[in-house]
Amino acid sequence: MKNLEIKVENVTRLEGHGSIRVKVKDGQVVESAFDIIESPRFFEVMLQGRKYSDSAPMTSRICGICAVSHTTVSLEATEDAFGIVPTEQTMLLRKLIFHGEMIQSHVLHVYFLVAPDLLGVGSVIPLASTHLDVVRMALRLKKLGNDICAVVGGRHVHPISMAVNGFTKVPAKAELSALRERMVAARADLAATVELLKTLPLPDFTRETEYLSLKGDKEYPFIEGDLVSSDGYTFKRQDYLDHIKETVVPTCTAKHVKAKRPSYMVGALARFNNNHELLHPAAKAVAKALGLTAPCHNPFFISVAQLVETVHCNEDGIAIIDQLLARDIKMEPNTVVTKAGRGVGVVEAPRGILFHDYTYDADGYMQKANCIIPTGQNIANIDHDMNGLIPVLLNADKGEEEISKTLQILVRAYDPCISCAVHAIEVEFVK
Amino acid sequence: MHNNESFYLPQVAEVVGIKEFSPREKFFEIKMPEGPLGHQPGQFVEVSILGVGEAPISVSSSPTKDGDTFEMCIRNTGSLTNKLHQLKVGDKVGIRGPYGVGFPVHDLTGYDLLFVAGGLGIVPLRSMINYAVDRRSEFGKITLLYGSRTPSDMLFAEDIEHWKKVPDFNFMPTVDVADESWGGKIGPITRLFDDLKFDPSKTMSLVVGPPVMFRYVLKAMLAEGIYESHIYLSMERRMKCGVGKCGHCQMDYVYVCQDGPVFPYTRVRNLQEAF
Amino acid sequence: MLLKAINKEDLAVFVDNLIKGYDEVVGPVPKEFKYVFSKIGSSAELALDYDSTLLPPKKHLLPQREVLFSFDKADGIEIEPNLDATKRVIFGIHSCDLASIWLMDQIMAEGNADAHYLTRRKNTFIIGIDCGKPCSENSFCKSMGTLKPEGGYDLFLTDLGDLYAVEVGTNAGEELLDNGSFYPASYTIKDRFFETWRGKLHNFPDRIKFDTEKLPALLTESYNDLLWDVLEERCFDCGACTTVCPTCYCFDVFDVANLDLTSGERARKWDSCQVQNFAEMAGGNNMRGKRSDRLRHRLFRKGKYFKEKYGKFACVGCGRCGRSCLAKIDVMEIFNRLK
Amino acid sequence: MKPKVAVFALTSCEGCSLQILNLEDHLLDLLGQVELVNFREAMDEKREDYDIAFIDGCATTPHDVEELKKIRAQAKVLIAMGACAVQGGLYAMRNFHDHAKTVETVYGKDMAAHFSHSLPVRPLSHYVKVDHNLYGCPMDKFEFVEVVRSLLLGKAPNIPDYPLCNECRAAENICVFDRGMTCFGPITRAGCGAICPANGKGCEACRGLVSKPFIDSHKKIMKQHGLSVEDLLAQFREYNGYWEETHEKSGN
Ligand SMILES: Cc1cc2nc3c(=O)[nH]c(=O)nc-3n(C[C@H](O)[C@H](O)[C@H](O)COP(=O)(O)OP(=O)(O)OC[C@H]3O[C@@H](n4cnc5c(N)ncnc54)[C@H](O)[C@@H]3O)c2cc1C
Ligand code: SF4
Ligand code: SF4
Ligand code: SF4
Repeated sequence: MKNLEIKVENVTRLEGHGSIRVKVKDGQVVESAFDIIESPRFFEVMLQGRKYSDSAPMTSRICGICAVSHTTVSLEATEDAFGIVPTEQTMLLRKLIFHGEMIQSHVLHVYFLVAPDLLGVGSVIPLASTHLDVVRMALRLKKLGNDICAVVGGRHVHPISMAVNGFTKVPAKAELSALRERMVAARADLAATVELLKTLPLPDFTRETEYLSLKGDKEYPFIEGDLVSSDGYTFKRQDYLDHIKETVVPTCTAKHVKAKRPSYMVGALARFNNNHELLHPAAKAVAKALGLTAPCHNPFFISVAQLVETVHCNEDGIAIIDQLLARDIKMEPNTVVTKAGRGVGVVEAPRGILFHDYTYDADGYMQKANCIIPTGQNIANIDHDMNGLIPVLLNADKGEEEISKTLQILVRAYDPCISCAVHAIEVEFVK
Repeated sequence: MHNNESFYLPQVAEVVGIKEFSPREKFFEIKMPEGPLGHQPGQFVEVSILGVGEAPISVSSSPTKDGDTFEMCIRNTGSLTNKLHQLKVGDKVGIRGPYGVGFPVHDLTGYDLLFVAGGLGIVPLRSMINYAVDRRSEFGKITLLYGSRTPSDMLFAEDIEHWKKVPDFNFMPTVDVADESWGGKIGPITRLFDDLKFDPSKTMSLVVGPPVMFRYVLKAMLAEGIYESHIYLSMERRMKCGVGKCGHCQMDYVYVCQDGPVFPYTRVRNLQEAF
Repeated sequence: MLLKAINKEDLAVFVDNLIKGYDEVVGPVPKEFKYVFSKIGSSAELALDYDSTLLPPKKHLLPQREVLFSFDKADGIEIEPNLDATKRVIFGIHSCDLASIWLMDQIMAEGNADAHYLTRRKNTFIIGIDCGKPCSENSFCKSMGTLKPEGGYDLFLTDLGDLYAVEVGTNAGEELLDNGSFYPASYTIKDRFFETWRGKLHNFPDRIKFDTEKLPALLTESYNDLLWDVLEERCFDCGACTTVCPTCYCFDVFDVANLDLTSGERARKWDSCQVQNFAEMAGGNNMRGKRSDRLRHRLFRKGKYFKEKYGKFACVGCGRCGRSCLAKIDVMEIFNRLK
Repeated sequence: MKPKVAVFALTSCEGCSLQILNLEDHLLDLLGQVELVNFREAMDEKREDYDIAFIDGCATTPHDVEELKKIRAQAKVLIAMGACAVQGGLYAMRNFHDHAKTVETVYGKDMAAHFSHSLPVRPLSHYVKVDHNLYGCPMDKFEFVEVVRSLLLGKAPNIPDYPLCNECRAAENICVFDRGMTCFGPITRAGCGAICPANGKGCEACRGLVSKPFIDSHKKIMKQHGLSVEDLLAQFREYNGYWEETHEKSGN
């Protein structure tokens, strides 16, 4: 097959609206792109002039799927601007709720969005009749993730009690103990998930790229630390603009992001590649059992890395609860003294690094805001992966339908969170 | 009641007959599981469809009626009444009651009866009209003033034909808006007073209608010389429990569900929330 | 009057024995800087020196939401009443709230007795405790005649420093005594008990500025007063006042079907005469369509209707409504304005 | 026959759609009663023969409006999910900024032309008839179940129309005014279980206002608690900018 044109509008089972465009002429890929066609939402403008206490609740509404990530990173940015260092209790609670979101998001992705692909069905719904136990298990795990968020933050979609310099409500010990019991029980479900994933065939395709993530010191990093690239360099959070660049592409309402190379990958696989040694032993064992070894260059293994992280988050969550139970959980004063200046927050959202960069005036009103979202960073990498994958598929004499399907599976593997990606503030336009 | 402890538990009754009076009003004949309902004219029941809800509905038949069923006429105004309209013969409904104070049949005995019905007000009045008709000898002459919006809104056509044949029963209808078929009076129900002859000392009046009607009808009746103490009304208020607990139907200090729905006029005339 | 005593250090054992011996013990516990009635797992959780609780103990007799019965239509019609016969002790109720429970008992037992309330009530043991001093600026229990409890409790504790004097109000109360080291009150204790109560009456100011026996008449006169229209300018129709009131009990009844659509439950939930559509009927008729009508209705229930029917006010002077109303509409203040 | 249900997302964070997936305990029962035929976030199938359409998000581009009208033409019942769909929500905030400048700030001068097709933010009811509203940001998932259940039974859903304070007091929360904070509870529609006050935060009126809110009295109270008119307006606009545009043309 020499000529081919593929256009998939509104790729399904994505969080948001995205489309695929591919053009092959005389056996050569002349165009391959993943576009985001969500209506732009102009968050950065809406934030202007708002009080610091609105930043987190507002940016949480960038995306309902990673609401905890946006909230956390927003708080970090504001605290950085005001020179606030949160207490140990606050950090523990933030890590715990973050694990909750990670579990809920990864489980949603692996079971609802990826598993149907691998089992050759169009959604999780038919699985309810063929694999009822699996669906029940998925719902149980997802609910656990949600409930962790609810206990710590009030609810998952748009957490309530997370505030600048602390929490407006702290969980009761009894609630944490009850969660702990469920997390211990979840080990069985997770083990069963590992067995399930072993049986599912993952496409075999590798393309080496740059992997960017937070850099762990003693812990597998989600909300702390500097940044690290698989290309061997590290940089401070505040200096991110020196290393990555946002660009605008006319067909796509999400901005694309680049570092040194034309594209890089963020997310579970990038984190795994860069920090796998810091994983909980149970998570390492899962990686081994599923044939995931660092460095892994197969983007279809993102789901495996997600499951590995889910196990890690569950185990580390249990450890955090034990730490919290061993101390007095009390309401701490969350005093805030505003000052003029810029602050940067960086966290690892389920889909990868998330930056919020704010400038406040002396009274704590927002002057300028910029948010860089994981999916924006991954788009270029998805394009390049498609570019690499299409010839492989063409060589294997795959038909148009199958190519289209495989490309969709590829896009879904990245779990692009499109709601997040469309937002954006001030842009540096690269010619 | 089976699970006698809680009065909230409905009995499961059966719909044994349905007539469609108009697109908005339907007539239902209901059979209780154990014998007759045992009500007084003017009382009401709480009708429910499990899962949908419950509503107070007047019992429209007289306890003197043959057989052990009772009758209701229901206007489709909302969720539950809409569902009730979809019922078929043989379907089940929940019934609690009868509740409330009905018409004081003993105090009415021996008097001429003047019924004044506005719109749906005919529904509760019918229980008393039929009672008086069935025990014709115990009452003096009977007059029914019945006002509806249009001729086709008139309910109980069969009954009306029957009542017209009852000795000493004077049926006087009026409508707000007439059509070609209409040969009778046009205008508000108070118009009918012009042709009315009665002896105030021997007449008991029973008035039921929408809230607006009460105001002007009562005024006109008193102007005609009807004794205050000889007027009875049946009132309708929002209700949830039907037995004086939930607080919804309380007008000033009076509970419509317990102290009414039928009230002597003298009891409510000074309640501002009554009119 | 049967008067017993218990040393303070023995009270914890008594409470813990109750926790062991009954299904549920409820008492005042701190919630940050306020207090709530809540099920306790140990006597240590109790805060017996509490001022007032956010909600009165009525929530344990008439819960915020209560299933009346559940049904299943899958196979014929099955209806299963929900009557809660938990053996429950409510510990530490102040005299105002005791008076409200007395009133609720009358209302729920009258006419068609409410089996759901009464089943719960019959299985509930009530241990009152004296409050010593006015619990807040807004309380006016003394004026409403509820400062000194007149029954309504099984046991009632009065703090005498090193010990509690314990009034035994019922046979059930007497049975409760087996759970702790109670001893007969000596003459000295009795003297101290009466002395304490005489002193207590002095601690409480008369916050209603006239003899409350006149209240029903004053309200009657005020029916068409401008006062109600003035309040209309502030009230939100929120019903916070009725929600926190120990003598308010109005409720809504509704059905909740399960997703199989054949089973479900009929439930009730607190409602409020202050919300706009409380009395609204099909067609939009509403006998209390105006805010001022609704406010007046509430105040008349509190100060007139019940007094005339049961001889007691349906306001026990606890002050909760005044504290909870953001528009600062305060029953005490309104009563005082009637004069 | 099971009614066919579709779930659509216009401009939104898709948190409301996610709330459906977050109904872990009810999801399988729900699927037993309805046939899901179109839900991009969860399935491949995209059928156009739905009876009931749930939509989250608001219409902010001509494309959104077109899509919305198409959905209305097909659906027998159309339900707005969440603050964006019901009352314009958070995004309506941008109506208070100059639009051309907004696009320029976000996408840069040179590229702005590609992205200038956005319309002022309007709730769904501005363009089409909406049969039921699911309030909140995000919507309350149990209210979603209530609406589905009521539709299946053919009755009106039980959704409160009284202020949040009622529910908040019943939940025994400490009133946030007693914490020295402020709250929109007195004018906001109840139904969320007063989840924000329960978590130590004032209500932000994400469920929109009751149908007859007493704004003046509330404004007075907010001012008494030290809130400036600007801050009050800013807070109000967080979810109710559209209400302000349509009700209080005069500003404060
Ligand atoms: C003593 C009494 C006797 C009645 N007798 C009859 C009768 O014989 N025939 C008849 O058709 N109707 C009668 N009604 C009115 C009937 O109860 C209401 O029309 C019915 O409750 C509406 O219920 P729904 O679920 O269909 O409407 P909903 O969907 O609940 O509500 C529709 C409208 O009705 C109002 N409403 C809700 N509950 C009541 C209520 N209990 N009373 C009045 N309005 C209410 C609502 O505010 C709303 O505006 C009587 C009412 C009372 C109090
Ligand atoms: S009086 Fe106060 S508490 Fe009661 S409804 Fe009015 S505003 Fe709410
Ligand atoms: S009306 Fe107010 S003061 Fe009186 S009992 Fe009720 S809440 Fe307490
Ligand atoms: S916290 Fe808000 S909702 Fe709750 S009572 Fe106070 S003002 Fe009302």
